[in-house]
Amino acid sequence: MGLSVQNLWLIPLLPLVAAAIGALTPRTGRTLAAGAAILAMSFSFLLSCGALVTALANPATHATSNFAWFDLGMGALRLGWLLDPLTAFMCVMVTFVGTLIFIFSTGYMHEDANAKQFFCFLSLFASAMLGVIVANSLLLLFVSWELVGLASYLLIGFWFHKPEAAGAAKKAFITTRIGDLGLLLGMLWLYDSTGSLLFYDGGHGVLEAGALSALTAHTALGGFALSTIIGLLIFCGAVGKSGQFPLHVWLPDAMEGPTPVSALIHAATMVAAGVFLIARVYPLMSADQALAHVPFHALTVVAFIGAITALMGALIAVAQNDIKRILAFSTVSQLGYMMLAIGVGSWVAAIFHLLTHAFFKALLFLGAGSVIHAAHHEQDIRSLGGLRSHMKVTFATFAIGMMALAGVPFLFSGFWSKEGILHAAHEWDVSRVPLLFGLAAVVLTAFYMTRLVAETFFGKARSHASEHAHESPASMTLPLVVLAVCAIALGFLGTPAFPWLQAKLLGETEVLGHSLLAGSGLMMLSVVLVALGLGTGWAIYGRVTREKSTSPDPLAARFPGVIAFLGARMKFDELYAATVFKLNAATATFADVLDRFVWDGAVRFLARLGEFAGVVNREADEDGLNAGFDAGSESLRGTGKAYSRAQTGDAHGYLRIIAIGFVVLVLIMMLGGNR
Amino acid sequence: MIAAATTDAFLERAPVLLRDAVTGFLPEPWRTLVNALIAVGLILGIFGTLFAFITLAERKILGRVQNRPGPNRAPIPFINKRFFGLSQPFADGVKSLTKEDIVPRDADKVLHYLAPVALLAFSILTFAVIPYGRNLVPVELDAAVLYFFAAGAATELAVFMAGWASRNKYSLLAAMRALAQLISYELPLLLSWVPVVLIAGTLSTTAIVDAQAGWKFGFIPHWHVFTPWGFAGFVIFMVAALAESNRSPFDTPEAESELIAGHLTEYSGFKYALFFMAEYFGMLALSGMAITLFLGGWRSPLPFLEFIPSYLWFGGKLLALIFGFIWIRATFPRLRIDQLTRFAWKFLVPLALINLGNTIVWSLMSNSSALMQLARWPVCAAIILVPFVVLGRKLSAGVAPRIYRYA
Amino acid sequence: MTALQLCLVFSSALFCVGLVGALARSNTILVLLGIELMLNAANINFIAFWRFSPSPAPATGVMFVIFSIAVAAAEAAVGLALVIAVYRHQKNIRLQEANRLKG
Amino acid sequence: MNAVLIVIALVTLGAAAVAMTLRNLIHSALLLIASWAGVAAFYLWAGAEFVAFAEILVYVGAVSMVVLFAVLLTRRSRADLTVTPDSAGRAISGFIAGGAVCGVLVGAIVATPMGVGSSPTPTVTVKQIGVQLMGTHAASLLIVGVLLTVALLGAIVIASADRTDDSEDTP
Repeated sequence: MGLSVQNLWLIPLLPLVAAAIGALTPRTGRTLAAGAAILAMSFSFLLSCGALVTALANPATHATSNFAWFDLGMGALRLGWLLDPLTAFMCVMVTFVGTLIFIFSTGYMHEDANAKQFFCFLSLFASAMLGVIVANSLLLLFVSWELVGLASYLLIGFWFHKPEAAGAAKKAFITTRIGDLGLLLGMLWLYDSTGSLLFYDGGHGVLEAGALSALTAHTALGGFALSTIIGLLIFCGAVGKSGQFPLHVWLPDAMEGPTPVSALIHAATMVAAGVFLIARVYPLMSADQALAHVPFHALTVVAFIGAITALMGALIAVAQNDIKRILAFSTVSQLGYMMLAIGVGSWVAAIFHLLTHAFFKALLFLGAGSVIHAAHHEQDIRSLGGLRSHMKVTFATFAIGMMALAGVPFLFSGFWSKEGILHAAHEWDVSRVPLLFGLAAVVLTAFYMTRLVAETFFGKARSHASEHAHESPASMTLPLVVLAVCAIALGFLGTPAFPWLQAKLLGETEVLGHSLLAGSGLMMLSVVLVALGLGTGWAIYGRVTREKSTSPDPLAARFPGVIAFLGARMKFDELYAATVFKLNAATATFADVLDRFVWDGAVRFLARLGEFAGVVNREADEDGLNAGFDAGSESLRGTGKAYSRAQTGDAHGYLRIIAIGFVVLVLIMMLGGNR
Repeated sequence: MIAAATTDAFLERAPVLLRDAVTGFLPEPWRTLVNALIAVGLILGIFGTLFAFITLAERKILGRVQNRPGPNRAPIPFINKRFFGLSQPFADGVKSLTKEDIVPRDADKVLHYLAPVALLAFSILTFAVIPYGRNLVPVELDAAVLYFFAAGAATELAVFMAGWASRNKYSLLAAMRALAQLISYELPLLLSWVPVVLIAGTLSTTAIVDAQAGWKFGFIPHWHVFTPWGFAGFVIFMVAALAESNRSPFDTPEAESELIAGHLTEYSGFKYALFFMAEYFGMLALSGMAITLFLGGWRSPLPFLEFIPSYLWFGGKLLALIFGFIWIRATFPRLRIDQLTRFAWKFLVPLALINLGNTIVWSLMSNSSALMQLARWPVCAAIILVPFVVLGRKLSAGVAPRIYRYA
Repeated sequence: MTALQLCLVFSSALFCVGLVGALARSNTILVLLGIELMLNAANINFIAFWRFSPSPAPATGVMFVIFSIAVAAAEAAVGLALVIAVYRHQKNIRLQEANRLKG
Repeated sequence: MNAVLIVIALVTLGAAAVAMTLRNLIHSALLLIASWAGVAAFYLWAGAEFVAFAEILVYVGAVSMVVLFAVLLTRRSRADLTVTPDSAGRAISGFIAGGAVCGVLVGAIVATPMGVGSSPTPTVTVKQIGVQLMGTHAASLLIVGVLLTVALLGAIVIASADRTDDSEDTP
């Protein structure tokens, strides 16, 4: 009961049909829209399982089904589907998590008047993401990619009557667009140099040996191989979509959307797209590894960006009070891990972490949604508390998710996938920095997750809403339970003892009987670090729980010396902001110094950007990095103003410019001969 | 024109034989030229004469309807007998030729002069593709129907030119009205004949006439008018044709009680006569096209009447339609301009569109069993009748019956 | 000069007449008409290439022109409706004054 | 053969050029109709009979009506006819731009070798056009139909005066 690659298009098509049905039903037909969406996702899930069966039967091959889309002058523009274990695993994950989130949404969005539209958008979102996954062409991938962006815009701004939601939607859309520009440029350059955009095409695809050797043979600006530049341009798109430093700013704001949307964005669809993209084009990204003469390799940039993101996200998460915002920054951090893993050469570890993370992050977000739903849209953890007794199922599942995210050893999937990444970083011989950053982030992750759980579920209720919270309906708790089971079980797909998933992804036969504790030194270190984070968190927040929602934070109260540069104790928001900013500025300075001595100009430039952001943040009040990007936006706006001066509204002028431009172009053509 | 088939009766072949006798001795390129010139001359002569006597007939019939004699005084010169005023048109002609040609001082003189000429020229152009009898079509065109309406479309311009060039408020109002009316009725006019083209599968007028040959059961001719969609199309066509030729009850552009004489206000003498002539030519051409499209062209209605030459059948049908035009003019009151446009957009256009769909249903059902062949009659009749009733009700909704208090 | 070149020169000249009209006149209706002229010039090119192509059997040029005429009709209708709307708004139809989206 | 073409071209171009320079909008519109008729004549010359009639029907029959109507509806006063100071500059720049385009185009055409000397006039019957429209180009036909419908509805919406809005707009 496999699904052959020729029929792979059915998987994204079904949610698209559901979206169409949703779009065509009247406003009152929410049951129909929701039913169609869930049904379509379930069927897609079944089909994906079929695809997985097919892919696993022959894991080493990249089965493709290509066709000509339309004829251009010099040849046909071809699109196609691609079925390999990567595609299949991603499909299964997206459809499974998506189905559960859809089911959860029926409960969460029960009272919303626009629920029908919501399901329509959700289906579109899922469909676009599946399109990204099954595409065998960078062009098709890009189209789906942009559809993902559109759907995320619609969903983040779903409550568009709130100005923050509308603003967040715009921010997400515009920020990711900056990265997409890079992706588009990379795509065009790739097409120009190879004449194809198909990934695998029987030896002619861009990810196959012929095209790659051609790409590495050519050098472009500054002695870089062509593949490095194109790879980095494509990476720009992933940076935007996956919320990597420095384009991560949209991700926390995207919390303004309904919680199932956050779950979908953070777990299954949007941010995973970036990691998936880099994993997909990994042969291209790694093509320059063999070249010794280039200043630096594409993957090195990826590794450093990932490491910076991982640490930065974790640091910021420590200082947040909004339950969804903490989870959002943890997503940023985890995505950094994934990028780090790819950068250090282990894309399978990244995908493993992507899969496990999808489950436990969906679990956490849906759990948060359940809490928010029960607490009448109270999202501030300082005002929650004591929910453990009111919401037993939610608490239990949330705790599982938290432990998975924190990497509690052995039983939880997050531990194994994170371990894989750290091992890969350990074996990387270019630099130690990613490993150190990763280890630091381990501590911080455990710490802030402990804090989150302790503040939310322990202690006593600190507001009316949390006092009278009730367990959510079955349509919401059931997905939580399923996800919790997965969050535990999934880890055993890829333990060092039985790296089944890794083997399948790489197309090798799986090997049993590795030592479970291979590389135990590093593992022990990370266990210790996790314990340290958990212990610190519990010591600060769990042992003595908060009395009132307004009472001071114990971290700042107990360890003024440790965090000396926090300065005088002010209001907590500013305190957190100052923490984040100072650490961040230090990071930036550190990176700057490092880069000045170790690396070349381009990386130095990136680091300067970070420093610049840090310096600008010094003056900013609330949210560490945002101000830097406000400045960036200001300069963008300035450019826009300059452009808008050309937009006189004078139709004659436009027409005249078109005419003159035409003349100039024709003259260039005529005088320049044929090319 | 094609050479006459020898199997036809002599009278049927007479016109072509006569022409061939006249031009037969000429070399080939010359012969076609002379043939064309003869056709033009014949059309101008026959329809000119027809025009003259139709004006007389119109006045006579109007008189009859209104219980008065009509013009009956003009005598035939030299013999001084009246013959019911049969020479009235020639007297009118002489009168209009000798009247003063007045051009307003501020008028746009070129356009003022050009308008009647253009109108007449375009009206005459439309005569080129109508089959007047068996093998009697002046120009055999592949897209003849399209040509007919393309040439006819230009006549609207002439009316506008006349109204605008006169620099007279009434004339300008008339020009605007003419534009609005012509645009409105162009659509149902065009839509009404599309079913015919659909069924006949051609745009050529001769082929359309050929498609209507033969009789069902030996006595019902295969004319398009004898089908539900054809009848509806014919009625819509004739209503729109009335409006397109600015005939009462759609003669708002020259409504004398409102606009003096509309776009004709500032015209006198021979230019006025040209307008008059063009109007009748337009009417004749549209009637000819109606006959071609719906009434079987020059074909006889019954098999045993075929001995009468085809061109006489055509002429007879033409006169019958013209009589219908005159009758309507005599009996219907003029519409107000808003009623007129509303009638076009809210009644005729939807009905014509429905009729188009109706035709598709008809042709889909024609390829099936005998039962379907029979069933399509009531089905298609219902498809067109129900909207007719519903749209008619909607159109007249809110219009209270008029109470004549002082009559 | 071959007949095809003549046709093309004809169409370019017509195009430029339309262009100059659209550029030089301030009346929006005339600008629209200039654009219609340019469209017609393009249609002339289609017909010319169809007429002089070695294998004109598929009548693609004719098809193009038919569709182009249909689109031109739509364009004229919408364009003139816009002109009337602009006129209603600012009481004249000088194109250079219609340079704001809001008003 | 070429002589006919040259005559058609000269008439069309002349009519169009004069139309674009006239002050009187009605005269311009009427001359443009002559120009469109010239284009139709060109189609006839090239053997595209159907297109020629369609051009006449659409442009002379419909577009010109709408144009004239628009001219009449927007006729305000002689103020529209006055020459504003920027008119001359715009006209000059327009002529320069248009002339440059014309020069470039004609230069390109003359410089390009075109092998086709003279080929027999291709014929296309209405039936062929119908078959193509309903077969190969059926989708395009449908789309154009939808486009026309939407455009006309849009035109009605744009041009129809919304009386209620005026009262609401005023604060």
